[in-house]
Amino acid sequence: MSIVSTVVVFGLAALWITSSAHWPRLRDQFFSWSHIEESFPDVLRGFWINMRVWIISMILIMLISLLFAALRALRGPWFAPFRVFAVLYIDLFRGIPAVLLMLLFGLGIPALQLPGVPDAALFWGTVALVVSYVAYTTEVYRSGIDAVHDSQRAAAKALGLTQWQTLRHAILPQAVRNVVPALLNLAVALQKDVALLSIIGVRDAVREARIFTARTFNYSSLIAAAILFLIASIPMARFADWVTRRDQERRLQRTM
Amino acid sequence: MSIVSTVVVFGLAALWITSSAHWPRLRDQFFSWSHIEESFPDVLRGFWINMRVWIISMILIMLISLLFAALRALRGPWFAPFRVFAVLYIDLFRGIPAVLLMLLFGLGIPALQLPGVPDAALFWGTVALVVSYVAYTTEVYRSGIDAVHDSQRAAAKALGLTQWQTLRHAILPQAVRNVVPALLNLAVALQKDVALLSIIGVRDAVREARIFTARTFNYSSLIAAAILFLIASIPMARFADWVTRRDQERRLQRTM
Amino acid sequence: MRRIEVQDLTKYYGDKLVLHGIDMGVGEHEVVVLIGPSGSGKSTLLRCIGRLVPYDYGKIFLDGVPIDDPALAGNELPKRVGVVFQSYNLFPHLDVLDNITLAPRKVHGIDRDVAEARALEELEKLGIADLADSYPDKLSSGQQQRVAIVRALVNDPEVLLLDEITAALDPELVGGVLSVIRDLKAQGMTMVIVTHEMGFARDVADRVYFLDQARILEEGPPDRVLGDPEHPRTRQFLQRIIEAGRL
Amino acid sequence: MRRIEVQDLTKYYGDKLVLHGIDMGVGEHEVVVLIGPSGSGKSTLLRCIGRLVPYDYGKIFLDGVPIDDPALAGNELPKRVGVVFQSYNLFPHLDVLDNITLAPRKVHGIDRDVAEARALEELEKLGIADLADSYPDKLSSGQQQRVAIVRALVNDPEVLLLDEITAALDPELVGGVLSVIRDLKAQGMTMVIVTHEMGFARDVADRVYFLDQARILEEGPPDRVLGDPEHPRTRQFLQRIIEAGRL
Amino acid sequence: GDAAETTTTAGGEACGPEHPALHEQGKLTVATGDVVFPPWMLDDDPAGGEGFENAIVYELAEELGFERDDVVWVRTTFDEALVAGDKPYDFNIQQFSITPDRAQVFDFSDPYYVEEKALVAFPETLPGEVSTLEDIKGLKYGAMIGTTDLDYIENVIGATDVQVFDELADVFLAMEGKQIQATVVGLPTALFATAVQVPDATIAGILPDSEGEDGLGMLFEKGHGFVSCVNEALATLDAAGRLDALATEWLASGGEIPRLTK
Ligand SMILES: Nc1ncnc2c1ncn2[C@@H]1O[C@H](COP(=O)(O)OP(=O)(O)OP(=O)(O)O)[C@@H](O)[C@H]1O
Ligand SMILES: Nc1ncnc2c1ncn2[C@@H]1O[C@H](COP(=O)(O)OP(=O)(O)OP(=O)(O)O)[C@@H](O)[C@H]1O
Ligand SMILES: [Mg+2]
Ligand SMILES: [Mg+2]
Repeated sequence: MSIVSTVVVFGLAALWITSSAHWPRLRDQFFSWSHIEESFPDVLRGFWINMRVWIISMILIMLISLLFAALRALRGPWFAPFRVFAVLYIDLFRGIPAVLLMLLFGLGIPALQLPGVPDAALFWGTVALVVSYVAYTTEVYRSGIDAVHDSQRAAAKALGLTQWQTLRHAILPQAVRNVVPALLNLAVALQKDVALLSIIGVRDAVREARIFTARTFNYSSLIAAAILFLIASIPMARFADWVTRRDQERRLQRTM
Repeated sequence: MSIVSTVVVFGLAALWITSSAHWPRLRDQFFSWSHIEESFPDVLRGFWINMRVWIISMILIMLISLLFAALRALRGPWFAPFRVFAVLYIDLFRGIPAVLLMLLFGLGIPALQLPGVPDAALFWGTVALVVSYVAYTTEVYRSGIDAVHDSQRAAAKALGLTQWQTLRHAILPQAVRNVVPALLNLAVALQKDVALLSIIGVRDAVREARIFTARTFNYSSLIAAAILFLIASIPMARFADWVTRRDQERRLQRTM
Repeated sequence: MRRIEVQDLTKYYGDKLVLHGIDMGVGEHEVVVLIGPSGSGKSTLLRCIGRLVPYDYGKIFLDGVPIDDPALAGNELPKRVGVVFQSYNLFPHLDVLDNITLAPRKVHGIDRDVAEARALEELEKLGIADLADSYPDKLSSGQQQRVAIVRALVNDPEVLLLDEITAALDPELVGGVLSVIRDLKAQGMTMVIVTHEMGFARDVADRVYFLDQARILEEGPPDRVLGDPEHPRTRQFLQRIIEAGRL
Repeated sequence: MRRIEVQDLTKYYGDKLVLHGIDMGVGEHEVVVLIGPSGSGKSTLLRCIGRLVPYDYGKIFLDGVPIDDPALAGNELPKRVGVVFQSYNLFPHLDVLDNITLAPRKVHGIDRDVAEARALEELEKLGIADLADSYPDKLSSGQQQRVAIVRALVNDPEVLLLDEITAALDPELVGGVLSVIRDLKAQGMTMVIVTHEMGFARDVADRVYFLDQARILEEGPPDRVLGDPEHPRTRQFLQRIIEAGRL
Repeated sequence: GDAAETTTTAGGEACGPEHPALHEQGKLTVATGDVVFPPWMLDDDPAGGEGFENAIVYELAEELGFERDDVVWVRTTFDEALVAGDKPYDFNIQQFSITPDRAQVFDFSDPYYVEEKALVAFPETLPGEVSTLEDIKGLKYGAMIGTTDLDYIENVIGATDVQVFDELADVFLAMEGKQIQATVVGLPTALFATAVQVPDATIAGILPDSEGEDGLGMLFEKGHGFVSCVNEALATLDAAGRLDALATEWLASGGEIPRLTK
């Protein structure tokens, strides 16, 4: 029953599309196998850049934000300037579209030619991603810290642990565990945002695909890039979903 | 104490930047007031497009995903094909970078010239945003539905409510309330992703800024665009944070 | 014919045997109390009777009709068998009146006015009519539980299933809720009650069943089962509770 | 000199008066029980003594030294005053042994081996040494509470503060935990106990305080306060609990 | 050749491989697009010398006294080229149009080519015969960013609601999707695109010159000492007819295409 209706619905949609007078043209321009094949080596090479940038920036993001969040969670006047900075930082870098941030960082900072700072677009584009995601990720960690019940702090305090020991041994391990699903979802999002590097001229998968398009006026290379991204992201996203669901069940059980 | 150290830190950073031999040039190219002023009317006009698309697509996204999520939550073989569709849909559209999706929808589909389908870039760009965000938002709603405790279903069932009544009167109102923070955060993200319309030729704020840049070789118009986005997004993001925090407190209280 | 008749009921959760060969009956106007250690299957038995979970083997009858009979399909059974849960399960997004009138209006098609009048009347009886416009999270646990009872009562059930309805209450609030149940008994309501309050059980029960590890180990009048249990496991169970300073 | 001395203690939460002019003392080896309705301020009083929340007015002394004195700063007070909470508050990410040895190792600088040996010894006494490697969420509530007690005990506190440590337990599990406290009393531990278990209170208390609405209304030996209370509010409170089938 | 030895800049240094303003002594370091397109350069291979712009660069280099192997190619994107700061090359050549605005930020060489602009469309999208700008004013246009085409459409033709794309390919695809009806591009690009890349499109007409269209120039950092050398070499090549010859060799001519009038 269910299979039948699925087939019927999808079949009708396919019919509608292929019946278009322009379908053959679209097929040639978007789904031309020979063009996909031809562009594939370049797109794949670009995709390695995406993956490398993804992994490196992910590691940096997770560590830097954890540090930020921990410093922010400490109370007392000594840490006040940091809290001010964090608020400004988060407002600023969560508020600017990634496209703009990429342009400003990827093109602006290299122009500064600061002493001892590399000026490759790849480097500064990665920095733009890290800077932007750190803003989100710090908030995620913070929500994880907030979600640890105050009674845990009370218990740690009653045992005589200092503020830092409490954070280190009681709060942070639980906070990180709380936000693993959110972090995974950010990682999935980052995997795709790495494609923004293409805007500032880094020859990643999307840029390679667009170069091919510009040369041949054929868009099949974009499909090749899309396929690569799907291959990478579907397992990641499924894994993130699975972790999220398991985490939610764990939570429900605990409340029950 | 705290103010002093903040000032010191920021001051040192400013000194480091302005001490660069290239600072005056950079200042002229990125922070030139006259260029900001000159580009502002165009950028602002583009920004209205961003805001209009944002609001329209947000409404569509919220409604369509709620429908998707509700249909998905219904049990029974009749709804199986829909569940299959939902899984495919979500995998596909969460897996492709927004940049690529924008190119494929904004340029590819109009080229099909399907009968009875509009062909404006603005229209298809908005569709690309909606299609992409519906994938995320459906997942958000679903997690909200999952988070409603099963005992609520049991209570509704014990009262004799049908499956649909249970969903409509008992589950969905709570599910929506559960995910208000997540929805707000998606809305904040969408506000900025609307800037991707610039890629397919829509003259939004970012595109206007880039036109100005290409014309004058001066990047200050990008700063103008960034400022507009900040003005729009900071209050939104703060509001989302506030709702998130209040929601978390509400949850904690309940568990307590 | 007894109102409720359970025959050889068996249920698994996955591989785990949760109810095993349960035979049980509840007569007209009778109050049956189920006691037993945590995890023995008491809640599951109530849920089976209320058709809230499926079971694997055996039969359950309401007035001689199997509960999976088409005659009891849809909301026919829920109309006649009310359930009150330990955690009240009020709908947090509806105020007290809407919580109570939801089923009458949507399931029984009663007009809002009529349903609300009836709800207020019942709330009045339990002394909480002034809370009609409050939301559940503004009520004390005892008040919430009374609302949950009213919500079940306005469906005019013939049988009430009550699952540890005082377990989540502050000690001071327990008395109020239990006296509501005593009143219901006085009015002749047929009830199946799961409770850990032994004093109350002895007071209200016509018959007591002791469950342990998915089986009924002992059954009889409260004085005998609670006062002079036959089965060593029952004795041990009661002993522990006495030690804990209760009874 | 009494071990703990509370003088004219007053505390607000925002505008709300939670403790008002509390005078109280706990002698060496004495067991003091606090009873009173929900919200009367019992937990807050314990928290003030344990310096877990600040207070607004009055004084608290440990062995004659004010608890905000530099001599008790840092972890000096926590070393000498142990706290056990109603909800155990074990660290869910640490196994039983790590939960127990965290403070000895980090606060007291004891070697892991030594700390673990000590922890196992205490677990042995309570009959749960085999759970040393389990994580809290794999334990029954009674087992968790016993671990929480051990966690407080390995700090070798001079005074133990116990806040409704059986309220969250299944009835069958209450007895086990309470007998641990009886043993501690037998060993001469000084304790302040908040409880709703009147049988236990009568059994274990040297003195009982009755709190209501932020004030101490009555104080005395358990037989008198629980058996023949002077204050009408105390009588009413006890009456309600009796009605609920307890005592 | 000989010219290089006789020419000097205003500062007095000799124009040649030893000029102190050069990024690397003895080399002529030239930047061009990260990906270059015909007919400006063929096969995405500047060093191959096939194509209009790289051919000019090699003739220029020879004129200035560089060996062929002394020409070093560097790749930049259009955006990267526009950012201020020291550049790891002497000049950038990728069809930069010279405009007064841009000349405030960078120095341009004298024009090496003055493009005519062409109206490109699919035959079926045009409203019949077009012969004046008035006929095409009402069309929906798209243009590529970074060119003066957009200015031409808005200021000379007077059209509104012009869509602006990053790549020429996008412009043509939008045209296929009927999102736009026409575009304006430089004639060489138009000829190449309609001949090779989008055969279905046609050049509907060559557009009249606009005021202030100063042609394509090489992009130098402001105040770069080598600009005048390049200008003199260009002047020499021009006088010798080499620029026209190269244009004829690499850039197809408009031939039969009708011209629109204002
Ligand atoms: N949804 C479920 N899935 C799997 N196992 C379950 C589920 N609900 C209950 N069980 C298991 O079935 C057994 C009986 O549970 P039940 O809730 O009926 O016990 P109970 O007698 O009501 O206990 P308590 O006094 O703690 O409420 C337990 O071992 C429990 O773990
Ligand atoms: N963190 C807090 N913020 C605000 N008010 C609080 C807080 N903790 C407790 N209160 C309030 O202080 C009063 C006393 O609370 P406390 O927990 O001490 O009562 P209790 O006697 O322990 O009650 P119970 O028997 O329910 O545990 C209550 O009215 C409570 O609402
Ligand atoms: Mg149960
Ligand atoms: Mg308390």
